[in-house]
Amino acid sequence: MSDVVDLDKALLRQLYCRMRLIRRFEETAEELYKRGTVVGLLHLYIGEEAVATGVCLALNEDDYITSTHRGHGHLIAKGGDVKRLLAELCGRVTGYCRGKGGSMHAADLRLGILGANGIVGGGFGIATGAALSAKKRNSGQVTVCFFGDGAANQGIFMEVMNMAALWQLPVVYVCENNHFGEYTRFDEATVASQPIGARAAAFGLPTVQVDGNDVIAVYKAAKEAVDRARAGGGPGFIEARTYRLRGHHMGDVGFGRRYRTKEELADRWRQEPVARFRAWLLENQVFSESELAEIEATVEAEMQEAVDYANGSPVPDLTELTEHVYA
Amino acid sequence: MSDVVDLDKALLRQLYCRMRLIRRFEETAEELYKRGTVVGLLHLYIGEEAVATGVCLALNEDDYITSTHRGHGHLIAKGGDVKRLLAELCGRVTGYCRGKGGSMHAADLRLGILGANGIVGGGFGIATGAALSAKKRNSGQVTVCFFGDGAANQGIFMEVMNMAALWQLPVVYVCENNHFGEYTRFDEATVASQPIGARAAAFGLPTVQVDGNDVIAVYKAAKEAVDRARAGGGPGFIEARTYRLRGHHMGDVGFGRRYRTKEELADRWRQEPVARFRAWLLENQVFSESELAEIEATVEAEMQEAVDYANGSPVPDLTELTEHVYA
Amino acid sequence: MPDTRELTMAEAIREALAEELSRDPTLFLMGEDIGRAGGVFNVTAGLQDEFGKDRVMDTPISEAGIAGLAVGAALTGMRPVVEIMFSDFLTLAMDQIVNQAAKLHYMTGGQARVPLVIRTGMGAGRGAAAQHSQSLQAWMAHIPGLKVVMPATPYDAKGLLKSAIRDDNPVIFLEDKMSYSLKGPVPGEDYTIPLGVADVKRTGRDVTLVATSSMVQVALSAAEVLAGEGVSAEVVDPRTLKPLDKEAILESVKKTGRAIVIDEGYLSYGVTAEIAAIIADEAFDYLDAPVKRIGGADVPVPMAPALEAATIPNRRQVVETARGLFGR
Amino acid sequence: MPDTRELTMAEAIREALAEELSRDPTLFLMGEDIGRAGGVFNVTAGLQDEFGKDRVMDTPISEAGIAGLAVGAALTGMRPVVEIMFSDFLTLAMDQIVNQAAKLHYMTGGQARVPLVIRTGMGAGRGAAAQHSQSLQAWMAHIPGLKVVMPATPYDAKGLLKSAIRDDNPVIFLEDKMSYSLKGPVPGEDYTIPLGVADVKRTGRDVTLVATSSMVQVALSAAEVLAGEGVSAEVVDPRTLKPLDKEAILESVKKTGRAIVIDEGYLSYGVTAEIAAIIADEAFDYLDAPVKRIGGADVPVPMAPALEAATIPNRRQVVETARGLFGR
Ligand SMILES: Cc1ncc(C[n+]2csc(CCOP(=O)(O)OP(=O)(O)O)c2C)c(N)n1
Ligand SMILES: Cc1ncc(C[n+]2csc(CCOP(=O)(O)OP(=O)(O)O)c2C)c(N)n1
Ligand SMILES: [Mg+2]
Ligand SMILES: [Mg+2]
Repeated sequence: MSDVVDLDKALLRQLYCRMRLIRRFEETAEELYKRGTVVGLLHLYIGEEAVATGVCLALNEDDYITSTHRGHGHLIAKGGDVKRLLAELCGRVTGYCRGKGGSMHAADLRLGILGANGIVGGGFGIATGAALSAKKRNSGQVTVCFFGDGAANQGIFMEVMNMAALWQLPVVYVCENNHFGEYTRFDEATVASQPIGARAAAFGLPTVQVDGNDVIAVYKAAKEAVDRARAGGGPGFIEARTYRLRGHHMGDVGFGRRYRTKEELADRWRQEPVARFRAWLLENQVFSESELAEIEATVEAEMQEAVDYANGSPVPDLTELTEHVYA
Repeated sequence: MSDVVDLDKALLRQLYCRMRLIRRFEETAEELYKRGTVVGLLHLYIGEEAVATGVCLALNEDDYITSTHRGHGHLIAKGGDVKRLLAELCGRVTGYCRGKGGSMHAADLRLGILGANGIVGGGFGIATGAALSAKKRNSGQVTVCFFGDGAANQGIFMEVMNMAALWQLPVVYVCENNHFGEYTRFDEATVASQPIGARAAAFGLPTVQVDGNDVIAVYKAAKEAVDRARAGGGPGFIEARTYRLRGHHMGDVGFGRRYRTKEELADRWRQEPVARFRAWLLENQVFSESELAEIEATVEAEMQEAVDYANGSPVPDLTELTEHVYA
Repeated sequence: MPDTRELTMAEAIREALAEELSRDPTLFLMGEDIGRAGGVFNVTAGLQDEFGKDRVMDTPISEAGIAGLAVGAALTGMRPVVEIMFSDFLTLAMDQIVNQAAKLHYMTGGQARVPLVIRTGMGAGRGAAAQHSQSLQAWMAHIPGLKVVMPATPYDAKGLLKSAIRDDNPVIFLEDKMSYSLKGPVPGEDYTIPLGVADVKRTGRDVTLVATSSMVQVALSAAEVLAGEGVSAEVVDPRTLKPLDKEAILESVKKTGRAIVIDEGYLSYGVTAEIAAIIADEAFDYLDAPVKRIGGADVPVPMAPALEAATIPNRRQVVETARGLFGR
Repeated sequence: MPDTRELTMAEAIREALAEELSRDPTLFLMGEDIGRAGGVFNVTAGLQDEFGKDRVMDTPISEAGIAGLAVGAALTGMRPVVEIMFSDFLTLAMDQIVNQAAKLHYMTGGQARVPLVIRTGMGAGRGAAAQHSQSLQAWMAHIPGLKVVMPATPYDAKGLLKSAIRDDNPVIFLEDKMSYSLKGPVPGEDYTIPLGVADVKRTGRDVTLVATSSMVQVALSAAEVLAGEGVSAEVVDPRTLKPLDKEAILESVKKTGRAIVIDEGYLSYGVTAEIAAIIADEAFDYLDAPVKRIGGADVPVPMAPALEAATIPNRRQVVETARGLFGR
């Protein structure tokens, strides 16, 4: 990580706070899943926190994001409410989607969070359409489309980049290359002789590759792309290289022992972004140990509140079944 | 066009013969369409003959091609039978598809012509799958996938290039950039700041742009890509720049006056590939005027035979309706 | 001064689009060749000149992407009307339509709204063969969250399209390609026809012909023939498959005691099955004969004209089926 | 020595795949995570180790491309078996399946053959919400040129999959995700079950329960309850929706005079409609009561467990519907 501190302290605090909140949220969800409180499919974002956080803190509150099946981090980083998110994962009516969507469909339309998505690549069209909408309404809003390395192989990715470039839409495509699509390694499914960004460059998009475990680098890359898009400079592309430290989902036993070694995993843990940023904040004397502890205590309290909220919330009534089919 | 003659005479004769046959086929189909003998949707290849011809003559007889809605040229260039093709366009039972497919589905499986296609981009999957099959069977066959500039915006294009590159399949993607997708100009629908080949290069495919009205240039580019693919060098990409001299289809009145000027069209006629190649053959003393006239007479006779064949053929019996739904 | 002219179906649709474009600044159209060229069936002719390129957008050939962008735009304050040139090409956009557009309102617990219309040309009859002639309404009607509209007349087309546009849900609007030139009276003023209300296109006593889209004309002409034979046929046009006005259908069948359901989609597992099954169940005690179904032939649509014609339900089939119900 | 063991549905499918891979060198499997990982439901576990990476291929996440490649490979001498992980993702490959695979034989006048199997996981019950729980068999069965198979038991799964693989047409093979762990006797030797032949899973006199896939178990358990009430229910499993063995269904209904059709797909415009419409028409004179249908709820499948469960047809519904047919 950079050894100059050129971001202001409030921002740095927020970056750490959100990253930490995401980590703790995921750990909590994992715990509650094992107890049967969290239900459905659960894909954890542990190890990738710097990407969502760095990108979302470069956005305005009314900017849009589209998320993925691994979406808790995006929602939290964009300012979403962990209480309602956790309640959703538990299938409670107080959840973001009244318990009807679950983890893969959590959304907060008022915060511009257009939704997680169960379809790999499901966000491409929506994000680009939101950007088209913002441009038509002249609203100054930028949209960020988060997607995985696996999703980069869905054809619609190319279709929307062509349109985004043709119409110079304010959208930034952020590829979270966490080295896996489910149980398949990145380079077994995706041409790796060229960077994924080459696909975007083929449409004239400015592209950048960034260390996705370095929240400051991510933030800066995102800020540049977002500012350019907002200023009318058209779409951008960022590949954030990170690593998925948990299994693909909770059903992936042994944290992926079918497709990676313990050594690889241990090695990657040494580069994990939350501890790394914490160490950097200390080292560069941005915050003292006690200040960090204080932030962490706030996060803990917020998580505890979320757990209580979810636990205390009722499941949806059966009458909910046929509601919201049509608006 | 090149001013050295470095291809053998038999090949040059065949190139001219096929180009001329395609041109005359299309003119004849146009004529018969106006009389109501050719039915259905009719997309003419006039002006683009050099592409199909140059590419297909670089192929072996058992190599595969996939074609498009504008497919007569590909089928003829690959050695297809104009009698059965014309009969098909007329909806006769002696046609390639027993009259059930029409222009957009003409195929000759025995010649490796896997079919025209009514879906823009419909050939991408099939071509790449044929290449996968050839590789699995270790047959040494190469597949060429013809597609238009408009089709380059269908997402599946990118999906198959990723797989072709990943698995090093013997397939060559040939983009016929004829400057239009229906009534929309190339650069209104397709990012033009980068060549289409950049999309292929993003997957590591060797790419080349060639004058699609120069049959020799096309042949050489195709030969190189096909030979490389056959030798195990993986997929290739060629953009052949040409121009559609007729309307999008027969319903496009005034040869496209809604979207281009008379001047543009007249200018493009001056570069049309058949006359151009004829002039080159004369100029370089490959053939004399009388030799060319002789070739042309053969073509004329072949076309006349095709017209008689189609006219003399019956339409399918009503019992055909329910045949061939299942194999 | 209700100024009612004779318009073609294409003109009626264009008029609805133009009026709604004027009325609602959040509305825009997108599709392949719909702008400068005015669409392959001339339905949107002149609209780009009138409303500009931002309101009437030509797109690349990217059906999935187009539908996807429309979903995103609809989620964020716009009201897109997408044209998918031939309904066969819906297959390329199914994920966007079925997994995203149809489900987002529900999956987000009511937060998201997707006010989106997808207009698409359906049906055989133009010698365009198997990939340009399908009628996939059964698919669309199967999916909760979608509404499905099938206008049979210019009047219905204008009024239903306006309702579809003003609806807050994704609506699939299926236009029969052979009906674009069908003429009929259309009021010049603003009017809407609610989605979910069937229309009795001809009243009768002896047999109910439930017919969709262009099949309404087939049913009407069969009814004419049957009238000459002393059989009084009632023609009921559901107008929308979803919501389906089953009360109107049942009311008619309870009166006549006999029913034939006609739709151009493939017969098997098609639209006629749903309607026939509902009638056979809910009007069970009123039926004097089994409910009959006439659908498109269960074959990929062939190109050769005589074969193609044989795939489309026609008057003769309807008349003969009706005769069969009376044991003739 | 007919060595019949108890296998799970997943094991039976795996055994069919392994045996066919050994038998036919042109056969290969492709799909996302089916190789090293053995598939998300472990169905293909061990097959890549046994047959190698060329025969059992892991693919990128590109459903349209995968299906497209399979069509091309099938056209040129290979016999691909594709896995589309969840049937909801078929939506991404619809053009390839419906416009290409299903129609090529017909469109080319019989020249092209597409011997292709698409295996896909269907059904709700795993809390995976609206985009991972659909049962789109009605769509597939609507398309001429496709065959559609829905095994209900391990025995059927093995025999039907072998027939599907050996068939020269594209076959959609729908595997209920909740049934993968269902156990049943499966012979170790080679056997096939022809496509298009229904199976009477329980004989009875009073009412016919036509049930598909996992609904067969629901019907069987309802039949048990009904037996206790003195109602003898016959359970008919069509096993394939296309071809559909309507004779077997009609034969049963003509005997019992009453029918209930049960399928997990959305009720409206679903599979139950076709089967009910056929019965209501062709067994009209034998029916003592209207044909009833029980389908999946017409809503996107919700995540919350109690709501999700309420979308799936269950024993109680079947029993109550049957009671209703006897006026109880
Ligand atoms: C269209 C589609 N295909 C397949 C899946 C199954 N699936 C869920 S997540 C996943 C891997 C996605 O990989 P990537 O895009 O890299 O995201 P990551 O899980 O690594 O965050 C797959 C194949 C799906 N949900 N949607
Ligand atoms: C999936 C699909 N979308 C739209 C169409 C309608 N259509 C037929 S040809 C065509 C233009 C194709 O352009 P291009 O690929 O450049 O081929 P060209 O006609 O120029 O040879 C379009 C849009 C179609 N047939 N299929
Ligand atoms: Mg990944
Ligand atoms: Mg073109």
